[in-house]
Amino acid sequence: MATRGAEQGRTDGRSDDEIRPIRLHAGVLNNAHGSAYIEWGKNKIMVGVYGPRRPSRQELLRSDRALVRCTYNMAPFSVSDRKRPGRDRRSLEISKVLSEALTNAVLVERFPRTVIDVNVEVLEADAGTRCAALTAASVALADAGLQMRDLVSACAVGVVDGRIVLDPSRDEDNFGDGDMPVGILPSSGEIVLLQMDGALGPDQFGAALDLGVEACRRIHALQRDALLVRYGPERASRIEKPHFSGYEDTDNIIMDDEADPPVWGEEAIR
Amino acid sequence: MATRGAEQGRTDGRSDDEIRPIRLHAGVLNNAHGSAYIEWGKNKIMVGVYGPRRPSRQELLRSDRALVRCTYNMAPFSVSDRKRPGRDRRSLEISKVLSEALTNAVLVERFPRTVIDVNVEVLEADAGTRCAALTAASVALADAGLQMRDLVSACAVGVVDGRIVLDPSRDEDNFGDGDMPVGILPSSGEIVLLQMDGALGPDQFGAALDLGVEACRRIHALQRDALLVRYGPERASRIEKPHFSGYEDTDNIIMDDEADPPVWGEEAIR
Amino acid sequence: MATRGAEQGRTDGRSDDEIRPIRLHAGVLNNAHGSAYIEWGKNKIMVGVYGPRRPSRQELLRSDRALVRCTYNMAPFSVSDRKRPGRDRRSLEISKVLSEALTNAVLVERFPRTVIDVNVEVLEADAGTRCAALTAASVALADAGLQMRDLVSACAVGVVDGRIVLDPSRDEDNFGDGDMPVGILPSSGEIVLLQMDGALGPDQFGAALDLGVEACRRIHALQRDALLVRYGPERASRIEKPHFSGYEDTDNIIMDDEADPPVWGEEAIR
Amino acid sequence: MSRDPETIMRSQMVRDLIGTGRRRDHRSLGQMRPLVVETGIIAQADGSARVRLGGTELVVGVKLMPANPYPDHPDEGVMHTGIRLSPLASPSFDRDLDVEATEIARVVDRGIRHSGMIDMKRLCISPGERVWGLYLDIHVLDHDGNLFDASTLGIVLSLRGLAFPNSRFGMGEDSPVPLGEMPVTLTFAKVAGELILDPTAEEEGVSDGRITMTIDPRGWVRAVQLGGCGHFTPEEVKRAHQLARSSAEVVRGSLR
Amino acid sequence: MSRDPETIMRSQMVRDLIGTGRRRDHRSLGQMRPLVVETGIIAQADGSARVRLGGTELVVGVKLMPANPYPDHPDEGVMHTGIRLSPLASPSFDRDLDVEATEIARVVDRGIRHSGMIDMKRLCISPGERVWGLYLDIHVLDHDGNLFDASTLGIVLSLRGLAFPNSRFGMGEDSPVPLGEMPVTLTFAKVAGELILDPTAEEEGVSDGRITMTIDPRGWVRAVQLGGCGHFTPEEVKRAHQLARSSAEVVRGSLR
Amino acid sequence: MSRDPETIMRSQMVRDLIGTGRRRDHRSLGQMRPLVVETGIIAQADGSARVRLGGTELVVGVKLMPANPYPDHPDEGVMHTGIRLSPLASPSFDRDLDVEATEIARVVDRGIRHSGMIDMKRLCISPGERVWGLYLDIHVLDHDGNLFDASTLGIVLSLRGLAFPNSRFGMGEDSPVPLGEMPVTLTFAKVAGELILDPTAEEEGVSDGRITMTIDPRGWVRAVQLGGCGHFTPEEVKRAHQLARSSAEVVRGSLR
Repeated sequence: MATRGAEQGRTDGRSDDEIRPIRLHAGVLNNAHGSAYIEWGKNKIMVGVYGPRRPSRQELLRSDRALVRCTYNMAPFSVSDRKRPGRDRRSLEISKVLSEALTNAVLVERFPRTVIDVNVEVLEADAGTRCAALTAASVALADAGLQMRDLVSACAVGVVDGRIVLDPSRDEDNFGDGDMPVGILPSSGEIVLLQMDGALGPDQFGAALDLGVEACRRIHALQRDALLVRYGPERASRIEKPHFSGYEDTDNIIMDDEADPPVWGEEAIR
Repeated sequence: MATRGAEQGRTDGRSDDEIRPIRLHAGVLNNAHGSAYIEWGKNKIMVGVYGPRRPSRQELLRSDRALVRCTYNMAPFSVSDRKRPGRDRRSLEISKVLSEALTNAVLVERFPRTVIDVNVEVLEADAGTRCAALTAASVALADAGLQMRDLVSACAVGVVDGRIVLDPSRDEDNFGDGDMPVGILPSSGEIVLLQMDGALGPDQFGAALDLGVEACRRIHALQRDALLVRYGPERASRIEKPHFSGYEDTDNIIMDDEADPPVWGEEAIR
Repeated sequence: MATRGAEQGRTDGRSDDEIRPIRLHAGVLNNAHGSAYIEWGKNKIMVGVYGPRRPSRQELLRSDRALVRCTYNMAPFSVSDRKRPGRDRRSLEISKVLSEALTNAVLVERFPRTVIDVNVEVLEADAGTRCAALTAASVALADAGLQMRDLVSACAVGVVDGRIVLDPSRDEDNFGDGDMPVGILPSSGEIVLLQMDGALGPDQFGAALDLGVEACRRIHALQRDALLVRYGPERASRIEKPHFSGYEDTDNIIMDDEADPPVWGEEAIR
Repeated sequence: MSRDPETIMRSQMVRDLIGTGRRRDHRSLGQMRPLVVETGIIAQADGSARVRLGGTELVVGVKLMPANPYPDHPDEGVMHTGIRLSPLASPSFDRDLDVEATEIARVVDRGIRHSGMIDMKRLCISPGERVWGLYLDIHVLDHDGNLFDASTLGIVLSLRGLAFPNSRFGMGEDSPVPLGEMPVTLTFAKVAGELILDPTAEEEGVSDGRITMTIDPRGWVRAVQLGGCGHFTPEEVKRAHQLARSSAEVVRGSLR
Repeated sequence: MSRDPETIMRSQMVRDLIGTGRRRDHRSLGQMRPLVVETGIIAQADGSARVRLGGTELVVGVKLMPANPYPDHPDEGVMHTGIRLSPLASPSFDRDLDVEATEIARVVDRGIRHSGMIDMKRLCISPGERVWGLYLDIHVLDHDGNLFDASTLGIVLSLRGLAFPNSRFGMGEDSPVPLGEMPVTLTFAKVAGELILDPTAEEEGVSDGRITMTIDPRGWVRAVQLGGCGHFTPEEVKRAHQLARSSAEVVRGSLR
Repeated sequence: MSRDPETIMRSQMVRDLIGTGRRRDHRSLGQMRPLVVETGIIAQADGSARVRLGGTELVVGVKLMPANPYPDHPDEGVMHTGIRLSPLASPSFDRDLDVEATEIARVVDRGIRHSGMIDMKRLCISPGERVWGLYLDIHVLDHDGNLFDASTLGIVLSLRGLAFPNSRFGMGEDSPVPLGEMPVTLTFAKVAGELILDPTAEEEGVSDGRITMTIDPRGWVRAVQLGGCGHFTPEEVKRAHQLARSSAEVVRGSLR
């Protein structure tokens, strides 16, 4: 893949096939059976998995497999204008395509008559949330100890000024000519998430697809690393709560438990 | 019944006891267990019946009979100003009175603990939709092969400039002095749908009722014809999809399967 | 408790520790298993109790006790601007705290796997509705014959111009500095309803609490009286329907059954 | 929704009794239950009434507030009729009642609206810009049948003496709302082939249908609604019409 | 959601047949079903069409009404695509279908929107103040698979000859809405390793995924959606793309 | 909602331990859990904070946007507090939580509102026409009890350094929002007759009630809420008040 790079003007100086910085952590929540936190560019997304378990509404169940039920939700403060809480048509659709993509990754036939809930909370959105969510969600499923066929790795491809670029930023997404999120099962190379809108020329489509698939393989390496940190030879002995990145240069951690925890109220009360 | 007719000014030139043109077809949908399509004036209404069947919400069931559950719905484009999708108070009430009227026609005690769904979709509305819907619905129930006590035949009576007229049009309904939909079981002559608003003088009420009942008998003949076309000696061997009437003189059928069906993509693909 | 009284300006001339006039009647509805009607100042509130009974949604049930489910609802005409019908956040919260307070009063462990519905209808609101509702609700529960640990008696304390006053009126509530509803189990003196917003100085809090608890004991006497009227030696032999107070001096009862009931339509019809 | 033997037996008894011209509460078939009415009970409403019709009890509150007119009726006020079938009013109200409530509110609304008791054009403040919104809210407290008739009565009595609350909205002094004559709603149930006036909840439960008519002072029919899976011969409908007219006269006379 | 033996056997039969290049309705794998189209059927809509694609039948109605622009696009019209999966269209529509309906409406909407068939700036009446709202409503009457392709066809045909209804809103004479070339949507199901065009409901039920592509007249891809727990190799996706391009040409030619 | 023997035994153990003055996490009864706070984490919010209080974790985001004032308070800004009990935060959040969420949001809102930390009149842009809307949204990520205290902390820390985003709305330069002193919320559970500060979810589960107090810097009580089917003697309430006052001072000191 030839890269044309910053001189031709990606707004954030990346080369055309460069992915934004990604931080990915597995096992970050106490209560969820499995969890992952991802920062991808300025996206900040938390995923928590519960299941397999019995839902309250029995009619949802499948006798031959588990139902993977993903709920994608954006925090009201995650976007420029405050988003009204509650589900909307966009999050309904994203929830559906994420549920379907993840169903391919889990050995759902091992857990008939159950539901596996994958809760995605977008705390900050900066283009590419569905790919970031899918990437984190399959790590969270693995963290939950579910038997899986594979992970799902995802990355979007965009069209900006007629050029195919990887992982478009918010500006590129808003003013670009197209956006194509791609998600694959890395071991088989099969595509399980594919959406697109905009305009892709007859010759561009295949090239864009190939670029997306290749990027997914890079994402897969990050997922493996995150799971290795948690489950590898030097595995984390407990839930790690990674710090969130602040958006200014100053240190955003104003009180930490690395320091001696202040024992508030102790003497005052006893 | 004396008719005073067009010279006294029904807007569409009908005589006072004249019903608008009606087309009624039974068995017009593939999936529904029974179906009917009616064009009554400019009303275009499709009815599909499913049942008897078990609903998902068991608490609705009656141990001694089937529940006839009619859902009356108007398409957003069926009226002059776009109607917001979803149920409103008017359609709730119409659904209720249609359900009750049809319960009289079906041998509901033969199907305890089941539900019979009668779905009414108004594609275009032009006054008198509930009578048209009820007329088509009982044909759809018969088309579903349900054991029935009788059909339900319906027609509205209106008051315009103090005169009692049959089957008021949209203009007559909007600017008239009253509207009284009447629905009967034709064999017993019993009334199972009766609503009215406006103003009917003490002497007019009985006359209007008699006119409505008489009109219902005319409607009944059309229902019988529609069922004969479908189930009579020369019965239609398969679902017939009647053409919809266009609203302009030009032919509105721009592609038909009477012609050789174009086999698209065939050679291109294989 | 020192009272400073009207010369210091309660808008309705009460002394600081004076409660508004209260009328409380038990057994006022025919259908409800237990009921009470309270007029407290201009508040007019009806409470009806059903249960213990099985709800349609089984998942709500507790295996070890009854669920006390209070529903607080305001009539659209109960407040100055018409209130849109339906539940809102305020009524949800009040329903919750009333449910919790009443759970303490009923011997809920005697009725496992059931629900006790306490329906509160505020017909006119004039500050202090939750205390009035709670006071009436425990009388309605007793009227339903439910085994109870105790009643719940409630009264609010307010802060007006820095003074602690009992049972603030609507004006005092709107323009005052604080409002603290208090509800107790009179026999044990334990507090089961306590909310507060506004500003209470470090020394005022305890004094306000004491005043509230003392007022609750006065309310308790009224509750006992209401139950005695209904169940005492001269017990009412049937449901009594007390008249509602009108808001003008004129007699608001325009037709009464004390008089010979007019037998309408009788001769006209038969 | 299954029916135990006791319920079935009692239903049969009610039907048999009516077949002989009698009712469990000793009324004759065409007799209404005792009525108690109180008005002016809600200070924050512009009009209010409490109606007790036998064991049925409801409160009506009326509010007037400035509102926007409908584009197709720029010079007319807007009117909304709502009803709350409060769960305290009946053990059977422990479920979704949207459909039942909607039917009652709409039938009562049509009777009031078409009777001409209120001239909607008199509710216009400034054509195309501002009109009065008239909100009629019915609150059912005890349900023992025939909510239609009690609701219309409650609304009509709440409207009596209604004034435009101009002062509350900084629009000058309050002024009376001109009212036409009152409509009366009469409901009959068909039981054992008989028409019975003002049915109780028990009678409604065993009936073969219900017919409701709203009659104006000139004896004109203003609204009709057949319900409850009812089937009536044309003669029965006409008879109900005659009975409704004469009963309406009596009710109207009693309340004057 | 449990599956009886008969259903399982029939599913296997459908799969086996397709594995040998045949389909139960005797189509070849790349063949669309017969199409019947009627337009101008709803007088009160500004555009309308009825599409029958084999056993799938739907009606589309289009309305134009003045609306407020979005603050971030003050000089563009607004467009809304809705779909009703009417319960009469399938026994499986007896439940909450929000998610399914939303996906179809959004995918179809994206294809129309990005194809440039409608220049949203031409729907502007007065920048920042008033624009045309274009409402595309799909009403499904019989569901036998592939609602995506039938919906796009229905919308495109409803838009043909669309005029701004200026006269209805007192804004002068009606004038034609300028339209670009029509997009075509093509859906493939993957069954037994084969891509089949225009799947029936039965074929969708046994498929290992679905891929939908909207193609503009220049052959550009305007929208893609993979669904139905689908898994496709990149080669399969590219093959679908090629098949979609050529099929779109044929469809476009047939309808001209 | 049935309880298995193990749960019952564990509940008894927690209670017994507290009866002897100890807690399962080795805290003393009046000790809060370790606190970790990060701020400025959401670039698109005007203020934000992440609070971890032991095993409880939440994020707060604050937005300022122009809004319409309420008619009865034309010269005051509007404030809305919302909370999402995300299903990822607890296995028990797999159901309708409207009531729980509403109570927390309203109690926290009252504490902030009545503490005077924000002078709503300073949020007025143009009296009667335009004011600032202040949206406080709490997003719970891990639930291990005491959401009240963590929520107030998260809001207060998000508000620190808040500026009117005038530039974003074309209203000149950004300017700081004047803030009063911060309130602190303290929650006690009653277990085995003891008041314990900052209860965990497990402790809340075995408690005989909960009392929450918001205290301002002068030591004044600004909001109180008793909950969880609680029953407290007046002496217990007063003792909670004293403990809350002294604990609030310590918390306030730690965060300065």
